Amino acid sequence: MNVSQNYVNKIIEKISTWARVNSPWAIHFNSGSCNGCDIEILATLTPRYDVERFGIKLHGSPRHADVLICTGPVTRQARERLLRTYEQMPEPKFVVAVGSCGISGGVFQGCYNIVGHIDEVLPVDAFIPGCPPRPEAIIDGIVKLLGHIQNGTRPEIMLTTGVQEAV
Amino acid sequence: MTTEIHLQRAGELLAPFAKGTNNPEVNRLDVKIAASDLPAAASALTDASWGYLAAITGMDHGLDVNELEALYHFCEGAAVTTLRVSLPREGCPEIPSVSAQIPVASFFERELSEMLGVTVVNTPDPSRLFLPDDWPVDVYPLRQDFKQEQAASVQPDPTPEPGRVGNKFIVPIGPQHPALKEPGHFEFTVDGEIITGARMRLGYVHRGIEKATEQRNWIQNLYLLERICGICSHTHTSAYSQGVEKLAQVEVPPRALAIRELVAGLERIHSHLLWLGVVSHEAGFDTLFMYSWRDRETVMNLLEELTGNRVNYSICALGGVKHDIGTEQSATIHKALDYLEERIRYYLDVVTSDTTFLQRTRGVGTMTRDEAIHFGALGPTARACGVNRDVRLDAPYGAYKRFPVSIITDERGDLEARFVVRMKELLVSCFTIRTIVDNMPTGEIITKFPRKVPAGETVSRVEAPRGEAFYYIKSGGGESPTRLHIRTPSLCNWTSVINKAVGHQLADAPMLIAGMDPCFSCNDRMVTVRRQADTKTLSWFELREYGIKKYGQRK
Amino acid sequence: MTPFTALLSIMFFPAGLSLIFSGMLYEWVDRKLVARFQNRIGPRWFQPLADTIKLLVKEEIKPHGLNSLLFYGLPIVALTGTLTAALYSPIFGLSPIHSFPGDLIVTLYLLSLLTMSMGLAGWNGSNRFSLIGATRTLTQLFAYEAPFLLALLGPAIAAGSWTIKDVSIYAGSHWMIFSQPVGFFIALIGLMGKLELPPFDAPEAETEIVAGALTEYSGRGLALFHIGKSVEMVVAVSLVTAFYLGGIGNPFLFLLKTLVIVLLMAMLQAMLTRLRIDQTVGMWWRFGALLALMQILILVIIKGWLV
Amino acid sequence: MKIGSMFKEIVVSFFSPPVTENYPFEKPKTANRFRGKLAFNSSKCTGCNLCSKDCPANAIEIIIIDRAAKRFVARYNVDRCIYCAQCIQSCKFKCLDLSKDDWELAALQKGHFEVNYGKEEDIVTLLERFAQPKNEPG
Repeated sequence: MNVSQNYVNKIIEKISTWARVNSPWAIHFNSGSCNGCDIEILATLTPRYDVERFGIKLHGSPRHADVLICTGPVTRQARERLLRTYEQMPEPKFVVAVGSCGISGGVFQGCYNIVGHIDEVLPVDAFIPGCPPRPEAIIDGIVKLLGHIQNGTRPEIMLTTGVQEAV
Repeated sequence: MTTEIHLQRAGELLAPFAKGTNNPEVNRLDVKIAASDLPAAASALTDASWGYLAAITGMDHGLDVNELEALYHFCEGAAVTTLRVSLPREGCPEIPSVSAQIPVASFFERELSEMLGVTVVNTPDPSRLFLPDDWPVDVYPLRQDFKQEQAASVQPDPTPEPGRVGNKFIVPIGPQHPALKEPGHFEFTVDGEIITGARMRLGYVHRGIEKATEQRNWIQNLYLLERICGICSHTHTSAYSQGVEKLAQVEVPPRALAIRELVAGLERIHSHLLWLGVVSHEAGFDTLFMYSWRDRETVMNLLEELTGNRVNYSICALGGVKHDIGTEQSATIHKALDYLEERIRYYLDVVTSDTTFLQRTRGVGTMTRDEAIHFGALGPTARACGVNRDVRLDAPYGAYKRFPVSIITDERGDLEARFVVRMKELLVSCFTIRTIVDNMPTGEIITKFPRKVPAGETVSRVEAPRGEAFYYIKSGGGESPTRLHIRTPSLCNWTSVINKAVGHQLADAPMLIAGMDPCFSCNDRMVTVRRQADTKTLSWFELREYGIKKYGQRK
Repeated sequence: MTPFTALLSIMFFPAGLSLIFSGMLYEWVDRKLVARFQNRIGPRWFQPLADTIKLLVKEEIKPHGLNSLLFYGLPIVALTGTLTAALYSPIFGLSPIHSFPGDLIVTLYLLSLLTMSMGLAGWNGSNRFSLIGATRTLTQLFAYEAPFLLALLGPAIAAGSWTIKDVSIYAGSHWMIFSQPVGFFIALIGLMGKLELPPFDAPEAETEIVAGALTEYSGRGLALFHIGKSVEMVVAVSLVTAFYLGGIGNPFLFLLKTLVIVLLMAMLQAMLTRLRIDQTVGMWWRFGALLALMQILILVIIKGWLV
Repeated sequence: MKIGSMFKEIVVSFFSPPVTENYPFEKPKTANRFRGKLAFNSSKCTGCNLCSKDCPANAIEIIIIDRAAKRFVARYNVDRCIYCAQCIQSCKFKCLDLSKDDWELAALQKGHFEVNYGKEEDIVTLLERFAQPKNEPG
């Protein structure tokens, strides 16, 4: 019985990974960035770069999003909100840190009000250095992340069985 | 009304309170006054409608001198009058509030009190402006004896979950919100759809740049200040380098000044087109957002061609400019400007004739000229209400004397007028860039700049796309500044937006906020989630650990 | 209609799966056209399919403080409402599977069941954005429902019967768009109000109230609402086409006519700014309802005169 | 007051080809002043470290293995660098340059961002030095 059972699982696995790779809905969180990277992220939606051809759509609510695009050297005030936004996102979620100050604090290293870099607060999947990275570099980062999900090098998240019954 | 007459008139107005006056620079007048008669001096200036309060700079002169100093800068045209109030450093220094006469001062006072520990007596809102909630109470970052370890995070009093106050409803528009491309916090108390009260909290983008400038040398500060705001980065570098060059008495070649003005014009085009797109996205007119950002790419290509980067161009260097803009680039500039001018005229027509768009902008957030002056609005937001204040004309700096700019004002004062003012400003910028490129002064583009800047202090004012950016730079003669105070234009426009939001629909709130083109803002909106993994129930704290732990060991 | 073929037609052909896939097709055409109007490439053909599957396999978080029966039940009610409405409407240009006298009113009621369940879904939670989204959804429902119903009543009166099948057969011979142009115009605008497309998308204004009533939904609930919306688009568009653009006939021509309507809607979407909720309601009651009533009046007079 | 003032514009753009660049499949041409990843030429270097003194994000550090034999290794972290080209301006010997085509720097682990420029054997000696107990300041 389990032979056919995990055969069916394999097909479901294939289809769900295909769907995840082809429709990564994104949400953007600015945790203290100078908004140079944010305008480049917004620029990727506009006609010249148009990421909708990859299925990437910017969503307002973390509930609808799979990819958290985060910019800025997490300031102490934004740290709590960044964590909350991350927690609100449903399972298989990914984080992309855009911009040098998101990855290493960039030019703000040593300022008193910043935590430093995003992967100290959240587990980050893709890093896109640049100050700010070009829109094409951001698309290149997301394409690498999608390739990473496609061949599933990242151990599949233990999708909690059944529906989450919150207390 | 030249600067001398302004300064002389200010001297007369402040004569009864003055403890000592001096003129550090040709256009500046310093007046030492006692703390007690500060409100009287401030109202003397405002009643005679002498200029506006540009900024309040707090300074700590150090343990040995045991003196704090608060500088109230008033600007009228090119003249800058500074009221200097010195306070004891120990005990708890007090200063009376001036926000009764000048509403915008309440922001500056909040910054002064949380950064330097000066308690401002009867200020309307003593709560924190920039520092995070978990900042210990009696630690003041801009004092000279501030150590980073003192600022360990303290458990903040739990922020009340904004919900229902009486029968009113609080709608938080939060740090993560599609309307704000930056983290900003607004709490609108809503009665049905009508806004009855508004409160805001900044601080999510506060990185502590003013303190960081004191640990970096003059050259490194250039790049730190450029990243205060990604859209008007050139404003900050040109204001900073202009001030430092004034301190070091270095003569910048005219060609470099002309190139700086040219790049400032290009930055204004890119910033206003970006703003046009963001506001129309918030109004729900996505096509205009897509078109304006598509045409903005022409300016971005031009900026990349001339300076080497689309955003944060770093073309300003101390003593001049890094890249030369010569005749071979002028052809590409002219071609790009032809296309841009035609598109800007088209947007000016769309913004003033599309019925559904006008229903969202005409008559929304209308502000009269006196309200704008009273609330201290700056830049295009103020010029849309008829206030003709523009630093490029009042106090022409750099090459603006040689290539002047004409001022655009509008009488209506509503959101539509702000669109019209910004679009016409772009046409003026295009014209100025063409004149600069056509008769670009000759000469080299950079001069030698000493690594140590002689002691002194100066004020540098520049017209950013959003309004006047005010810099106060003080050098102790070393390799890095002793005090650098920056007042960005958006800080002044908040008061007018918050007071104007009352009475409007909730749907207009994002439009009003974006209407003044905020440079930084934020809030929290999340509902707490307790998730039950298979068997055990996770508490809130465990949930966070569970999340990080599960993904943590993946790497 | 043996029970087996009835089951087959419900599960696969005219209703059920083929309907959901055609809903995805219409949604893709709509997004692609809007993108092309904005001078960009737009999504690939399988985008709605990928979105729906991804949402189905995503984890669904139920926030604290909600009535869980409503939270899980409402998306199912919404989808079943629209699917049953599809049974009585002329999808793919074929005559409706079932019809009984007066099924026009029932279909329109079933179609607005989705909007009502979305309003209730938004109401059932402590999230402020979904509460405001819910109030806006319901206020807009009362605004466009009357004119849209009157606009569809016009052809029904002209055809002299309340069942969709007879009206579509009658419409097959005379094109109502020429005899009642005002009715067609109001039906088109009402369609956009019902589907909450941009000029009327105040209930889910992304930049004001994040995602309106659906802010708290993720995973399966969101997928069901998503499919419900696209199926509602198919049903409503085929209704309007059957009534105004020459009724049912060969499916290919019918598909072309529905795509013309989707093109018109996409053009309006790309051209207009989102109206505030009070402006939409004001516009609907002042212009929409009056024009539709006038149209009905003229029709009744002519009908009375002719007969 | 026109109902659809952008009507002509959207119809024109409906029939004209979209302006979208086909990015991941064709790489765009960047301006020749564009500032991408750093390139270091150790032969001209004298180890004066003026570049790392002026770098606003301390992203570059010149490690001197043997000053006389001109054996230098530049340790450059891509994630800290803000691509401002101040190091190029401060360097009197023109041994640093920002490449104009190398800007696709995204990576999935942070390890990729630590780059050592210099001759092969210098880097080897450098890594050995690090292998010993960490005496040198980080």
